[in-house]
Amino acid sequence: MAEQKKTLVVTRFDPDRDQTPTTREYEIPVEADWKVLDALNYIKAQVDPTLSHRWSCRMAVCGSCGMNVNGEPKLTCKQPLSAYGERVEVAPLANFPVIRDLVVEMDGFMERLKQVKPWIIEAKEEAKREGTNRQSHAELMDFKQFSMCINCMLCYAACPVVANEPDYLGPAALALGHRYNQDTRDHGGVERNQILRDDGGVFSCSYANECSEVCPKGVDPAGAIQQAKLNNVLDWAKRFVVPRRKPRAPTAAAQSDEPGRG
Amino acid sequence: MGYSFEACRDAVRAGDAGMDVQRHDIVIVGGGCAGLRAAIAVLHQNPAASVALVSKVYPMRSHTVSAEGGAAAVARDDDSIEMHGYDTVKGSDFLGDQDVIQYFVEQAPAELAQLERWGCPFSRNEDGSVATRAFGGMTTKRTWYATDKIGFHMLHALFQTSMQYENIVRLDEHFVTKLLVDGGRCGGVVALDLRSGEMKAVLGRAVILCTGGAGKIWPFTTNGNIKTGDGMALAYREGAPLKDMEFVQYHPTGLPGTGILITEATRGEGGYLLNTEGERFLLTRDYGVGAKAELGPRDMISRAIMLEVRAGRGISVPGKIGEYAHLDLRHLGEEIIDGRLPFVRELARSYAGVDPVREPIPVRPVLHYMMGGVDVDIEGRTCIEGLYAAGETACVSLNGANRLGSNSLTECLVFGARAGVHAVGFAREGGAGDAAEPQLLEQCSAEAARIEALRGSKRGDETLAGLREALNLTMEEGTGVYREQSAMARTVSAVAELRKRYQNLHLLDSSRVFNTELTEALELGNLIEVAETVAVAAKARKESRGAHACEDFPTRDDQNFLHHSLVHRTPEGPPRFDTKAVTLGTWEPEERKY
Amino acid sequence: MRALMLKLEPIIWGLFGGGMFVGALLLPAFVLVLGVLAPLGVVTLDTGALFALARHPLGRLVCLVTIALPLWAGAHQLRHIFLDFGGLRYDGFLGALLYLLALLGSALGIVAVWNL
Amino acid sequence: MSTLRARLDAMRPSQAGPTRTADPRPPDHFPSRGNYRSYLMFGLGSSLMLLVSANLLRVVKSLGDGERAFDALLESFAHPLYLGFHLLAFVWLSWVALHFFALFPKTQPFRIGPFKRPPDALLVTGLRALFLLSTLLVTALLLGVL
Ligand SMILES: Cc1cc2nc3c(=O)[nH]c(=O)nc-3n(C[C@H](O)[C@H](O)[C@H](O)COP(=O)(O)OP(=O)(O)OC[C@H]3O[C@@H](n4cnc5c(N)ncnc54)[C@H](O)[C@@H]3O)c2cc1C
Ligand code: SF4
Ligand code: F3S
Ligand code: FES
Repeated sequence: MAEQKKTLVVTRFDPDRDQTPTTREYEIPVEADWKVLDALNYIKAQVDPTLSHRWSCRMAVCGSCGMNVNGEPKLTCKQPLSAYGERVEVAPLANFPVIRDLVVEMDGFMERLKQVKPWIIEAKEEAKREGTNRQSHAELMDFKQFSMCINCMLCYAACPVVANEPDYLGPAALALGHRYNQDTRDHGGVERNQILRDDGGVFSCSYANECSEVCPKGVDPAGAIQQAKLNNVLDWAKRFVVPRRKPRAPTAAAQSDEPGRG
Repeated sequence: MGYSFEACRDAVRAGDAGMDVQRHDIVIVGGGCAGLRAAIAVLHQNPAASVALVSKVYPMRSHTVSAEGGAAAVARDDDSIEMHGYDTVKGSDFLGDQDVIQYFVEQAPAELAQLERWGCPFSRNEDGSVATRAFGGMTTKRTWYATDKIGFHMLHALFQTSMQYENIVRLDEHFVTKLLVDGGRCGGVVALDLRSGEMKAVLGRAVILCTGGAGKIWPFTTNGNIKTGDGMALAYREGAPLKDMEFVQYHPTGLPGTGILITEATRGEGGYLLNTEGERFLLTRDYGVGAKAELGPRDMISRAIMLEVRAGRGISVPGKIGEYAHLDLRHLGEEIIDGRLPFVRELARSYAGVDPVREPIPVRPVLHYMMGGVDVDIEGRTCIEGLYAAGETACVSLNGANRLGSNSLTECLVFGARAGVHAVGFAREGGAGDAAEPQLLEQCSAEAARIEALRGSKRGDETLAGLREALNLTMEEGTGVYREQSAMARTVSAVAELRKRYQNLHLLDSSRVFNTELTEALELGNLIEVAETVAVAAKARKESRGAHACEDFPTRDDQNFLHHSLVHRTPEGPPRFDTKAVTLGTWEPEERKY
Repeated sequence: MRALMLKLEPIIWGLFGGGMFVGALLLPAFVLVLGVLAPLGVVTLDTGALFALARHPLGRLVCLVTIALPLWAGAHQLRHIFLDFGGLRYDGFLGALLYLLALLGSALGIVAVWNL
Repeated sequence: MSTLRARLDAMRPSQAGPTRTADPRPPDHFPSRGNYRSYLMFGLGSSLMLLVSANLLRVVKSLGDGERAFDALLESFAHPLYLGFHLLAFVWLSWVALHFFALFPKTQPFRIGPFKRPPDALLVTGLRALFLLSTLLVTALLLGVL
């Protein structure tokens, strides 16, 4: 096999030394079936051990290895190196502050996740139950897709609203909120919808759809957010028309036993 | 300086150490399935407790995320607690402790039901109940699944559930480098904050280690980059013995090159293993699995594949070293594959360039799981007071010599919870008094100095990559699917040699912030430490049992070896080997035939 | 101002969604006939017939909907474009302005339809 | 890389971390990359509705004001600038419509009661056919053919 070479243009940044990020070029031999991550790991092991990047599972499920490759957010352990030509630019995810090299600050993301209350909120009388719930396959399918998010944050790096609205909860967090609202086992719809339609919530999304384009797991956060908008409109309308009735989400999922508020 | 039981999580500057000191009731190291379950259990037991959850990666990155097949617990009418118990005992080749197994199978259904109520999106039967699938070594369908991403869904369900507890204080991306033990009493940990490069003392009245396995000891593994046996090494260094370390599980079906796992559920759903002649060798030849064929236990199937390869019936894959078997799913059809094994299809396509709907997947045995670990009792207690362990990092002796697939996630839940409950009880009673804080802080300063000295240190000319490769090679040679006394002896001395070479590391990165060269160096140190115990224990077991297949002693020897092995660290010199009795009970050892 | 807009988001978004749908289905045809074909003289419009058509209750409704809803859609989209280019600081002002325009347009639409 | 700037506080945590960070970049190649381009075209195109509908308002109003007013208005539409604008609006809005219908299906719930959402491709084709039909219908109605 003829040995192939590629040049990786990698962003480097050490806050103790550099004012702003710079790039460094590495020309390395590559193998035909390498992913972008393999090249980075080769550099780290053989060329420059001072390079820092996050990775673990190398099977596209832990979500650590997201980076901007040639300007597009990619899961580097899944993205084949052969998709690119001689020069491959690897930069930290856009829209995030950078801690070092390819490592971004993700605490902001973690806070956003928590804000949508991503846990089952049980109806009060159920709190001490045992055994399992019943849930039909169809009911499972109402939210399954939205539960596939690996928190890789590629969608945040792609979304123009994230770049411009610092309070925006962002695609993955909003899709996660919608996921719980759609789950028949959850009874926190009213509570959660108030968060979802608040400042930085679903209505900040302008449906750029780029989140869904880059999502490596087919979560389709853009779809989730628009559906959540619709839920909120119907929720709101119903309460407006019949103020005293219990609000019901349109897909029979997000219901609550609490009387409508707001 | 004592501290109250009430949540006390202010960070205080400890005078001399110049180090951040945090005080909690319980310190949990590891945010995988076991760690998260333990954290929630602590707070269910005592909502006022303060828990520090220290993890070197954000919890949802833990390697639990990669588990595919499912988690076992009795669910069907045609099943029973006894049957699950017997399967597990037999799977363990009678090296599992039967009191532990009894407790485990009894608790399993409630633990998984709990997880269902926490929102884990399990796959469903027609009637809306949780669906179960067949798994290797299990008599009936008792593996609860969520298509083929159970670990991912469990981990995210647990993590998201844990977010509602304000008393869980997460220290994400904090690498624990040392346990603080004084006078046989564990009082916390020291952690390297990856972000700032600074050391923090995290004190607690009890510490629970949930740091996962050590697959990275071997070159070809299903394990992720973070599985470096840190917890085992931490406990081992403080004097806790490691138990049954020779038993490492090879999973029969890993992808060429990467070792990425193709779940056993492929066989549970009806997939075949074929040799180069297209023959279902598990059925046609005698490999001890009987009519179970592809649903036999992992140790036997891995050996069968190796024997097929040896007999010249292996399949070679262009550009990949070694020979393989074929995993054939074509007869299942696209609907079943997409409906129940979508991730397998995604993985095979992305990482092997094969679409299982149309072609068989080349697979070979790959290192997967450590049956051994920190020796703990049924409460998760180690021999160090206040130190607990649970999950893959612990060895509660559920799995004995061979783990049944889908038992380990449930193990993380059952024993993670039990350790949590016991630890918080222990902390409330104050145990045998708290460890003396000044002594602990002194240890912190010493540890900080050690880390500081290691960062970017240029002591010799050994590189990380070089040492790692040498370790991988010798461990593969000595502790593969089949083992030989002479090779094991070579490995024992090679690892001891590596321990010395490790002192001559040449590191290049002296920076403070997110220095991954430093963490890799620390991890390599842990890997070597743990690898040595594996080699020593393997060499000492002169029989074949479960996953330990010794060619010089091809049969099981209950007379001399129906015992656990313990490896103790000695300050200088080679590890000290010891044994411990197996707890029998209902089931007497018998020949293991399927 | 922004706080008020936030409270009203569900209505605004509902109007926007409706506007996009109506606008997409009906506006191109109107533009084509009234704005291109007729002025070019490709076709000649029968004003009387048009008047009758518009006066029909259904015609009035269609007229109103086609005027009012797309106004909201347009206003909303324009607001988001401003946001995408860093207009967050002016969002309260610009958003209010745009929606007021849409409101005004809708009111005038009602008047116009009434006067048919 | 993009020439625009992301807000410096984009995705910042509520409390600053212990070390200095480099500022966030906006999405690379915004807005020149393909998908962003169509997103912007879509946004700008639908913003046009503001003007087009305002014009329609004038038309309806003039109808109410009588035949003369209407004819005068139509006459003013013959101005090249007006013509150009309307031509552009027609093309642009038609594209917006087609794009909108492609984006529409996934905004709907997967299921309403027992009814599943039809496959996206079917919905898109259906909606686009509807668009064609309604355009033809409205044109025919306006021309008095029906
Ligand atoms: C590919 C694969 C598939 C599997 N499939 C199945 C299956 O289908 N069914 C089944 O039952 N089992 C399965 N297993 C086994 C099972 O997944 C593991 O045994 C289990 O997930 C271990 O969980 P854990 O909580 O013990 O550790 P992990 O999930 O590995 O978590 C370890 C945690 O410890 C932290 N940590 C480690 N070291 C340090 C340190 N020094 N400082 C701070 N934190 C640290 C890590 O950050 C991490 O959070 C599979 C395993 C693999 C690898
Ligand atoms: S929604 Fe998709 S892109 Fe966004 S974090 Fe989740 S998996 Fe990643
Ligand atoms: S890219 Fe952003 S604007 Fe909405 S559709 Fe996706 S979140
Ligand atoms: S390394 Fe886990 S997703 Fe890429």
